[in-house]
Amino acid sequence: MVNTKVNLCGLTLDNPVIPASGTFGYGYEFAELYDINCLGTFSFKGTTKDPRFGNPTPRIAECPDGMINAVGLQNPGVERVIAEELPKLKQCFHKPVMANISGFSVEDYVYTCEKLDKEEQVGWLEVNISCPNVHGGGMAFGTSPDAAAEVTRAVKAVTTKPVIVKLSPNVTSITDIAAAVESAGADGISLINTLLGMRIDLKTKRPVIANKMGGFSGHAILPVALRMVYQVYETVKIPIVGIGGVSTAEEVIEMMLAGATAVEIGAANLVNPYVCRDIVEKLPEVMSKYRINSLSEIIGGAH
Amino acid sequence: MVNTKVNLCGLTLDNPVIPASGTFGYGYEFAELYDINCLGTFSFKGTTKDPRFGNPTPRIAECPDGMINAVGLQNPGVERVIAEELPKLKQCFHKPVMANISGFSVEDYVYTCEKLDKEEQVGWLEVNISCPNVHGGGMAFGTSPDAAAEVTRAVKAVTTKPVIVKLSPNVTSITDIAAAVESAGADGISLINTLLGMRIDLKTKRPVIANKMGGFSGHAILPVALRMVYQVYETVKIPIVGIGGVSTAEEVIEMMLAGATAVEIGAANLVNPYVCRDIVEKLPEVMSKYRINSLSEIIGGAH
Amino acid sequence: MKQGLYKIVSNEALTSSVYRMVLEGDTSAITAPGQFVNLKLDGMFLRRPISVCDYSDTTITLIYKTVGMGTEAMSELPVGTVLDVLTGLGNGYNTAKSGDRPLLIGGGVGVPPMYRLCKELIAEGKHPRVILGFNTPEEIFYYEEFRALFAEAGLLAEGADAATGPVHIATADGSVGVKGFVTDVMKDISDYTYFFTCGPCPMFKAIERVAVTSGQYSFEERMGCGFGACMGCSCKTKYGNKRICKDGPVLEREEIIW
Amino acid sequence: MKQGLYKIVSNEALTSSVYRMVLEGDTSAITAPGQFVNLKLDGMFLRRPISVCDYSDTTITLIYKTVGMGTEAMSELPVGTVLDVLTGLGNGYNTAKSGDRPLLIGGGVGVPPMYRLCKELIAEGKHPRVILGFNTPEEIFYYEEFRALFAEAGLLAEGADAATGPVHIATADGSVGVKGFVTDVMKDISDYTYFFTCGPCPMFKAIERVAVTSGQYSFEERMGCGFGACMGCSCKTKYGNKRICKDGPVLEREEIIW
Repeated sequence: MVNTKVNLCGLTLDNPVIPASGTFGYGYEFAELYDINCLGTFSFKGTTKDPRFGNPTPRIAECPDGMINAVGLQNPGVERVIAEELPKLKQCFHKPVMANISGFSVEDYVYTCEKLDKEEQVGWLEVNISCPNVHGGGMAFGTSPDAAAEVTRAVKAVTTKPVIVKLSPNVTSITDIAAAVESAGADGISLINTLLGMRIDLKTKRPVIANKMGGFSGHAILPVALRMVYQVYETVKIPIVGIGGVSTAEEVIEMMLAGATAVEIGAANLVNPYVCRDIVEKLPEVMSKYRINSLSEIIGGAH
Repeated sequence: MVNTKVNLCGLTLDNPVIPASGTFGYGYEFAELYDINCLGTFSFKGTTKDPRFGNPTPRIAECPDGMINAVGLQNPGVERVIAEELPKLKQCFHKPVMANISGFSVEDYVYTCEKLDKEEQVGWLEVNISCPNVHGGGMAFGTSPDAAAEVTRAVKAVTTKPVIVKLSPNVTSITDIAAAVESAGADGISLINTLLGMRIDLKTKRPVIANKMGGFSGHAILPVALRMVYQVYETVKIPIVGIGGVSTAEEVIEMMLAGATAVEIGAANLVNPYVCRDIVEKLPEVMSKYRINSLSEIIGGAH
Repeated sequence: MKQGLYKIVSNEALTSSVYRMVLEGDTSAITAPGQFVNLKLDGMFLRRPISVCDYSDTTITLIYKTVGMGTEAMSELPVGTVLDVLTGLGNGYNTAKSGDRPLLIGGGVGVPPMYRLCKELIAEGKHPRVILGFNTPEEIFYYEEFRALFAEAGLLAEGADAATGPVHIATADGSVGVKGFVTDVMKDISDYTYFFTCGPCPMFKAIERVAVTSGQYSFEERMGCGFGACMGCSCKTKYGNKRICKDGPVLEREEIIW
Repeated sequence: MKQGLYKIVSNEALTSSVYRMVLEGDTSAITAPGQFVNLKLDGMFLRRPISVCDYSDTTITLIYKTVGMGTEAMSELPVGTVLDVLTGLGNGYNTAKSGDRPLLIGGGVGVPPMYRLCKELIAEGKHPRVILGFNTPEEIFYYEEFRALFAEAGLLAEGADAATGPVHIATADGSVGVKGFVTDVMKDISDYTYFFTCGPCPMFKAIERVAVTSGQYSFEERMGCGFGACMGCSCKTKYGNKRICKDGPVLEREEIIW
């Protein structure tokens, strides 16, 4: 009998499989398809202080083995998330959930994190300093070690739950950013957010995406994600949540060997809505094939 | 009758299709397969001052819609390239060729560029400041605007042919680097070199590549390349050679709409050795489909 | 919504760029006309959403136009190919509001969902009329199939043609049916009780200017997932933000912000 | 080298993890035993290099072991599938140096190229002997096929078996043929004039310790292109840097740096 449990910042996950923010809503659409309590946890749709419609459409573009999105943090704002979405979430998911937070200023992050920190079901705060799809914020915090540290410190000062900082891959040195957020008190790091990408329509001769550029995700970005998780694992001592291009149980294990304690699945949910359930079910078989008894023992095993 | 000619730094190319350095040797292996004079030009294997064997094997890993290589600039050194390889190249290719140069110090670049600049068949010097596979040099020059400018200035001081600086995508701001090399006198910019990537073997639980990480290329990286070409086009006035994930005539046009004057084809040559010939043959048909009379008129058309 | 495997039992050209594909498999998730399916195709990352033209207990009929990489690949799939398909996506048309004499307006590749809708309205004992708009006579498809729906119900008068209806055609050059756009036909029909439409955005805007009743529009947008997860296809409405894939693709005239 | 389309005419398991695929198509680019082909498979970026076991004017026989994503996908391809294949890759074995009594040593998945080599050496009037090494009896394949080559040439003595040769087998547990490794058979054969081998690296190193003649080794390496363009599979030799895919896969004993 293999053991799929892992410990993420003090909370035990039944398995390391976590649908990524923005690809799983607040869980209830997927709960119509399968019992989402089979998941380790999930990270719900990115929440901001104020309601946001997001960017104009088209927001989506096809890519080789991937996709670009430029949703732009559409969400009803933290008050309505707490009042309307979390009660619905609680109906279908009975484990601690990961709250994903974005902002446009340090004060935004502080405001939203402080509110969500008080919600009983929230197990972790995933602080997204890496959204490439909003102007005047988001990714800007994730591309400067100082700004990343400042957000981390400010959020830590007003919260009690573990804070996981989600990093942007669009940087020269991912390890500088990782070291900065660790020093500032982060309890964990999740990476990678999307790569900044673009497609152009040959018929209109204009960018496919209304916002011109967007976040490139999907199977294609797996090698970049693995590399960055591997590098960050050698730099920090706090746990890492690996994200980027994972769509199979084998790739979950590959990400853990690179250094991830848990693994988020993003774009793959949009193509196969059952993919996370399928991975959870497949993990024991793949573990046996590669002679792995306990997933927690292979974290960083490739180093 | 459509017109596929473009002007790259003062030299006319019959078409914008250029096999990228490191995927086409010195041309003669491919000349056994088809008449390589159908190409706009090609960029020959990266040349260094001294001979190099490169990295230990395995040097290659499969990725979703792409590959990782960590060859590490294997080449016989500039003296033997000039004495042995260029005479063979001249037998099968009768147009100006692009010389690709790497180095580990500014002096290295200067030495090698000065030698190759004197070779009659060399039409352009493509100065690679972005190789991710060698320690103590290579990419380091491509991740700092000052270092990139310094190499550019030094090379320009000793050469007469157009200098095209090849940039790394593994940076926070590609436009800062591009602006720096333009200010330092570069005649053109080529981008992107490979993304730094990694794969891990589940059987051995170790990195697939002996050098651990390597350069990630292939179809998968197209959206990142398009985005960076688009950004750099808005920043500089010198011509851009677009590189990254291109494998069809449609994608050549997409890259040109993003801002490229010419387009290099890299990893696709390794999968389909005839791909560049196929693209050259297909271009007129695809141009007609999208109502393009002259390729030179669509450069940057998506802006 | 259900995910399942579906076998292509036919896949044939109706015009030079419009194809009809019939899939065999479970159709129990389909609950309304105007819904769509989302097909996984080899070599493409995102699924491709295609509106349902008609369905039976065991088959789904899709009519699609080759407009890009995905639909071009679809058109080349041989009979027997098995596809991974999500079915029963979107809200579809609500026929309860139609009244006795609804108008169905399909433009080009917006024609297919009108077929199932027309079939259901006739089955409900209503008296729909149909306007099909095409750019050129070469692009016309499914005119006879629509007429057959009426004929089977005894609703097709002798001598009825594309000008007199109940299946009207508008072509830009007037070579078939009424010369002009679907709205040129609409203007001559005064007694419709409601309308349903699917087609390109300029047609919608023209309809909006001349329509005299309430109605339902079916919208297209580039989608990520097709089932409400990614917020890729959101739009603002008077009733709040909606996802075209999940809360649409059909919106009511009253809520739409043009 | 030639690029072409090849149809799978058979694809069957020889053991639980070793398969034989026969491709139909142009074989004119193949010039020597020990060369390989490079197959493009759906869903994989890089081609997969597979050594040629045998070929005729119109068919190529490949024997491969399922060791990863590519070979696993290959094993599931149905007959009739058409593959894009580069043929005639690599230098192959040079039989000119073999002398009259060459020794052919194949270990596991290194056995297949020995088959064509054996056939050609017999056709050249030479008297080869073959040693096939396997871990377990369940892994044995092509023993009878090798014996048939000798029998057709009248070179198989009555009562010849896996211990007496000319087709020897070594198994680790001794349940078939000689107990031990290929080198345990080699030690009992003193009069060979040359050797050719293909197999895993530990076997090569063992052969290197006991071999008493010159010989040729065929190497494996992860390849990018398979035709000499990318320098992905370079190795150092006493004669300079070589590309396993183009200057190899066969290297001579004298040049190898262990």
